[in-house]
Amino acid sequence: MTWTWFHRLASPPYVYGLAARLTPWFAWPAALLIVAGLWGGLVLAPPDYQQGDGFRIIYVHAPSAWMSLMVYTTMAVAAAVGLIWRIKVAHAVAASCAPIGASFTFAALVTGALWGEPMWGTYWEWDPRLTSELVLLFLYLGYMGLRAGIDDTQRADRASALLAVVGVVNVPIIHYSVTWWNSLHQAPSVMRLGKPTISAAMLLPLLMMLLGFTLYFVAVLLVRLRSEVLARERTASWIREAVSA
Amino acid sequence: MSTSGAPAAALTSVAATDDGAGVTLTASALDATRLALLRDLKLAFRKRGQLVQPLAFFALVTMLFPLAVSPELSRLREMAPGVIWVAALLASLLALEFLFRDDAYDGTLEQYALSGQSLTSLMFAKTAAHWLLTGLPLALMAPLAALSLGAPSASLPGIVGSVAVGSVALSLIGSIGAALTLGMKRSGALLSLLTLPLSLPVLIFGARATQLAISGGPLLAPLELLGALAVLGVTLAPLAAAAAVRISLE
Amino acid sequence: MLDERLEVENLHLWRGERHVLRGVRFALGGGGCLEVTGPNGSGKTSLLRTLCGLMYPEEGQVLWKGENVRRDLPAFHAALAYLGHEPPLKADLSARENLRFWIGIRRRVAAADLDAALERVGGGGWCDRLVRTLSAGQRRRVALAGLALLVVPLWILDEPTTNLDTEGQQLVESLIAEQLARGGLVIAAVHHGLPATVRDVRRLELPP
Amino acid sequence: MKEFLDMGGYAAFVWPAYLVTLTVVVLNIVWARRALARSRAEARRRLDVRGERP
Repeated sequence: MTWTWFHRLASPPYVYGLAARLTPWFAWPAALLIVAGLWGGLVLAPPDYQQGDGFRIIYVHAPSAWMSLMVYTTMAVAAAVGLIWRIKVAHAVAASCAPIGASFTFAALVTGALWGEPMWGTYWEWDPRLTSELVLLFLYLGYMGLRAGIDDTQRADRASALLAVVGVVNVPIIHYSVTWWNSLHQAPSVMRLGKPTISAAMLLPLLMMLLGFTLYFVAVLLVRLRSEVLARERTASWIREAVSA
Repeated sequence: MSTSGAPAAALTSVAATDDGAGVTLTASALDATRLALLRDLKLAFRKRGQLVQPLAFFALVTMLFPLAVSPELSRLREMAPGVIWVAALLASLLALEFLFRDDAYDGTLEQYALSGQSLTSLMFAKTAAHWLLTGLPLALMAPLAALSLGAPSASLPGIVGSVAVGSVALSLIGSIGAALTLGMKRSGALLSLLTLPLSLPVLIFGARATQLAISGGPLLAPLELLGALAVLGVTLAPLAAAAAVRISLE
Repeated sequence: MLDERLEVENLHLWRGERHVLRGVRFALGGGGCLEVTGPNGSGKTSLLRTLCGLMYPEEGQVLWKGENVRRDLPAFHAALAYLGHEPPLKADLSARENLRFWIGIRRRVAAADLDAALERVGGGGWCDRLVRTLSAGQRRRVALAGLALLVVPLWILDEPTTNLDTEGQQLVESLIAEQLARGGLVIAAVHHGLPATVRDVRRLELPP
Repeated sequence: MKEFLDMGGYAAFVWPAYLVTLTVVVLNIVWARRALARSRAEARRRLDVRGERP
């Protein structure tokens, strides 16, 4: 009995319908939270005592960076589930994650650079976090490249899932090695800022943005998931209803 | 018992029991791994041309730097670790494309997957062959490159050691990428996109060890980290490569 | 317990948008031979590869001795010899070296047995030449020698007579006949049907 | 308002950062919807080919 929800979640028609029904429940709260977070972050929050108004980049940079990691983790977990139990829906989730994650990793890199110029005096700093983020972008690109290179969906699913799992094992090692490397080559000229003291008026919009982006991710994922599920399904019985609607 | 029971039993007994010499007929996993390794080595020596290519590539790349930057030994010495490691990484990558290609074409991989032996240990054998044929020669060649870049002769043992250990990890990581890109027509660029980000830790620790070797510092810490990566690779990479090969055969 | 038996239940396989296998079912006991026929693209090779456990069917299962082969693939593979379209040979090794490695990975084989097998397929004269210098028919014969050396209960053969002359085809017949007489099983995909001398052949015709 | 747009002198960095992120946010929505429309058209085409839709 405990496994019925699991089996239902593995059934494409059920997931297709469920995804369609759930999307607005994530999309609208996400929109509200993001708008409120923007208002709070851009207007209500006071300027940082060190970084002035420049710190406001955090309200887009931190959520993007959070997305890049969270989406990769989601992708790897879904990929592992698909690989182990041969569940098509799980592969569909993993495949849906990649373009979202890649685009937000890109956003995190660009916003990080735009933040770096006024704060460090350079757009690009070989800082462990930015470097890891760059590697993460390559991991996403590799995943998408591998998928694109294999014609057969089933084989593409399994090969890319294996890559995602190998990648997720490596991410901590890469991050550790980059941090280790960075500690050897501390550039003295760059101005290092202490952690800004964050007041509630600063923190609350940030939390709203983080939650808003997460809900937004789920909403976009659900839309993508429907298209990926459709692409993997060949038995016509339920598709006829799905596409005629 | 069905009518065919007797002959069937006879057949099974042939496969399962000892022959006259008192040895089992089935090959042990160790035998299988050894033979797979020997086969790859023998094949590589039949095609010596391919064997030399990564080494020539390595020598060529290290030669480009003095020409592109400056012939000043003091500047080259500073760059030497990076040059040696980037060149070794690319040379190892170059040889990876051929790691499984022929085996996939002629059906050897299929026979490996259907041999009843552990595909993981057969993949280990293939990776070991790759290392013996590229990683080890690269490590032995690294002193030449290092000397030409102004490294002191006292640093050579450290350089050989770091390249030898690091290239083990490179071969293992590469075997996963090579297995994943099996069956693609133009896999070279994708193979580097998959393999290079994962090789980053090896590059970092390896270059650091080489740097310490040149400057005469204690290089045990980065060497140990390289060793840890190699050990982790030995335990996990053949498993992943075997899974990738199975997927490519589906 | 020792009764070798292959049962196939309701196999459905999809490749992309193509429904390749549509409910294939059969059972084959010791000493049984099944020939799989059908036009090009009807899924003969896919069926054989699915039986081997290389491809995963969407539905249905393959049972060996009453157990799903997926439960213990290595044990099933140890009982199985599969010959695909192309003989699994390395062009840069001699016929003898090829056999030594290919068969040696699976079982210990004495040099005398190797010689006997090569002699049997008519390779006495050319077995030390590199495979790249051999003709397609000779390569096929090397693969047959390997098949004979494996001594396993289940043979799965994809077009075993391709490229063979009349004498070579007779060789395939006698090898299959011996395997059946030993109580082994043979499943062969064939274009023109197995020669009439192989008796007791059951036929599975795949629709186009 | 002008003061707000000026962002304490950081306008050249703050606004592009917001612009890039919001572009990514919007593009993801557009891409996802387009992918779904494409998959539905593809599914319809498949049904037509098999003659399962009148």
